[in-house]
Amino acid sequence: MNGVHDVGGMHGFGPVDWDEGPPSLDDWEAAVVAIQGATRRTGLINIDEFRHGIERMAPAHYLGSSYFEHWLDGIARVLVEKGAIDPAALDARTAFFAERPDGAARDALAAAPPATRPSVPHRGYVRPERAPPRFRAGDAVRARTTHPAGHTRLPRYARGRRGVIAAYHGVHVFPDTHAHGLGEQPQPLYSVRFEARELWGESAEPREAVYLDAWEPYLEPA
Amino acid sequence: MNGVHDVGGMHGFGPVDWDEGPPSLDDWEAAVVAIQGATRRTGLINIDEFRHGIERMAPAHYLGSSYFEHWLDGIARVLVEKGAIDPAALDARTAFFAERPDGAARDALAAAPPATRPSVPHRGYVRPERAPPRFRAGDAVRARTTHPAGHTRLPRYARGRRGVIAAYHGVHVFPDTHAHGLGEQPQPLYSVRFEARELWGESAEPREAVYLDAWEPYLEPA
Amino acid sequence: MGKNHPNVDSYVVSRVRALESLLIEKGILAPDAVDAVVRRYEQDTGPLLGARAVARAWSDPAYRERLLADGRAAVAEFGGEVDTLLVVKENTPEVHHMVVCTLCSCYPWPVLGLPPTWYKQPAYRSRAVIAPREVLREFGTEIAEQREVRVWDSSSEMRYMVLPMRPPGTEALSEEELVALVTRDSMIGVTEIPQPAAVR
Amino acid sequence: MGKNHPNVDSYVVSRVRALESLLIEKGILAPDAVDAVVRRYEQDTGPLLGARAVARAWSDPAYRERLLADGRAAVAEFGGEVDTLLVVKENTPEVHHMVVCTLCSCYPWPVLGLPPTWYKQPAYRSRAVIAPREVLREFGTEIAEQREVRVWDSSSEMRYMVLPMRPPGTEALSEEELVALVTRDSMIGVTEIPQPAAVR
Repeated sequence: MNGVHDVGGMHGFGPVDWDEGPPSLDDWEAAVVAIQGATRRTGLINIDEFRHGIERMAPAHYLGSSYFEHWLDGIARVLVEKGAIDPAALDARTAFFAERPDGAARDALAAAPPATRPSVPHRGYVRPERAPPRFRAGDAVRARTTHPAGHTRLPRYARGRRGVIAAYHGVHVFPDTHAHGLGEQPQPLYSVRFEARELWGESAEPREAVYLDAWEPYLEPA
Repeated sequence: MNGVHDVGGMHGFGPVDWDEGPPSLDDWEAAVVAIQGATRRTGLINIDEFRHGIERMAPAHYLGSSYFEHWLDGIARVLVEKGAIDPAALDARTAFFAERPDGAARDALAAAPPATRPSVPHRGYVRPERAPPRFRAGDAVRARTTHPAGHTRLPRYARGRRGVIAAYHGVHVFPDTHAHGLGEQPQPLYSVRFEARELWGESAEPREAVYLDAWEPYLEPA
Repeated sequence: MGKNHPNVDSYVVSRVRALESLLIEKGILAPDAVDAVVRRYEQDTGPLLGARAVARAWSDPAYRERLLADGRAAVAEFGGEVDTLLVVKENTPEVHHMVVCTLCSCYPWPVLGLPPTWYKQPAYRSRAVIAPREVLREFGTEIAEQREVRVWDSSSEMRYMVLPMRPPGTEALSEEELVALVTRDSMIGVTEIPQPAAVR
Repeated sequence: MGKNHPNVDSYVVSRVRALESLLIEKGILAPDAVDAVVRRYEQDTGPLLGARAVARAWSDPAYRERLLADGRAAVAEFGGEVDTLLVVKENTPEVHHMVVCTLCSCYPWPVLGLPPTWYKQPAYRSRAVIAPREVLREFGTEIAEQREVRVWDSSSEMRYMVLPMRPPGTEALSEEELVALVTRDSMIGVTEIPQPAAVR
């Protein structure tokens, strides 16, 4: 989707707010990281569903909130969509903790929690090669002009632009289907080099290239 | 600039929030409209400076605020930049009215206001043709691939895309310079037809075309 | 109020007053300018001028030609003050026109009055160019598949207005009666004008 | 706290607790999972694994080759748990590499620890691909005009890390001393590693 998350090449966000200090997690952020891990571990939400959950945040909310708020919002959206949690129960329990700012999660539990579900083994994202890849290093390609309403990992700035295959990385799970319950449909993945001049025209900086990982359906011969 | 205002072709803003009722202005909105008119009437802020003032709003603020808040924010930004108002005075007076929610503007005036400045005659945006236009109706063109950090009226969705000149509209003030104190530098203006398929690829709806008004420097022969 | 006027932060109202008073003090803003805006848009608001031009164009082929050739001059025949160039696009059984401004919210204020809130919001501005038929359906407007949709993105200082198709069964109506049929949304191009119930 | 942790709305904190308790109740979240995250990232945080790999690559040409050929396997030699594919790009006098994720904020957590806040914000994500030299200058990094800048936009499940250039004058340092020189930002590619003061 051409969402507000697709910020590559935008202006207007100001200078980088560089902070040299080591990052750390607030308690609520650590909880969000743990929740994300649990939804992945149990196979409830895959990585692409998770990302697409975030992408569908209200745009003003996305830009006005912090990174782990994105995670929270995206995870809750997908859990509700999958029927894994009841939105009314989530709201009611949010109100419960709003009354108890120092409360811990266990304070809301009526009984001892059940045994935790076993982990689903993580298979990674590389799959067997079933056919030779269409492109080889050095091939000229063009990123397709496509503006799907659903999840994609082809950023807008590259669409319709010519590049060169820099490397072939084997066959990888395809985010555009994996995010939508349409299966892994693994596709050859390439590293594609785009000259900055091709992407940004006369606005490009000198001697710059952008490398993007692109699945085969994102590309056509140029 | 590739700003958050350039929303053509984006997803994620939800359905159109159609409201059949006739629009009206709240008091503060009417004041913003009057202020905008006054800054234009007196030649303080031209239309392109005004637009670029809005485009430079913080992106989260832009998406999280209403239309006339955009105007207010953009006008105040440009007035401060031009030295027409003192930002400290604006802040102080904002505090003054925060204490007086029902106050009127005249409550802050120590003395009778001066006579209002005369209007600068409005010359419109069409200028004499000094040379024949480069393109004629029917010519195939391509919108340039350009990503200027400053003001432009060439939306991102059209950049690098092929179209056909539908009409020539004479020579018009050029926003890309006019917004930046670089003068009117009038340029031939064309109506350009882009097939939806060219803009959106396989995501296009059938039998659709977008017409864009494009100044000659936005275009190259295709 | 209603959804046109979400609860605005009191900071915004204070800041407007502050700017207003500073500009009055400097002789930039006339002290009665705000009242004049309220008068103009509270009383003269709405798409009357546009509706008059449409009804005349339906009734008078010579006027229709003038309107399509130079919208500003043709609308000025009604005595309205039109300070922008106006391009009028005529809907036909083959082509449906629709107006948007993706980069800001350019709108033909002099002929249509205050823009509706939805016209200024990103939902309309973003989707009108990529999914116009889908947007039209949200307005209850179904454009036949073989009819072309042309979307006019108002990127210059020219403004756009749609001349909608005259509904069937209105041959006997007077020009004044036709004016009453013409809606703002039909001149933006997001709706068509239905056959009036009275003549069905 | 500091600017890594803007004052978050109390609603957010309540909602996290709510989700946490619901997921514990359903057996999805282990009751001790949050503590485990805190332990891992409060204690093991930081770019140590990445820094070890860099220092080893500087010291051991065979390791350098393994690291560039298969980052995950090479880093795993240090016993770290690396659950992503890792592509390592080597800076040279001709080429400077820099990593970004424009679409979200993909980052090599297993080798660099928690991502810095700026890496996740639109200011960095938007400009790294269109104006990388300008961004680098904001980090105090000036890349010579004749040196190419390559920006790696992490759009797949492979993660990227930069192998920075070994600073001059460090020939006598032990591998452990070299590890201490390697900064997180140099492995993201927004800075280079200066010659250490002690050897100047």
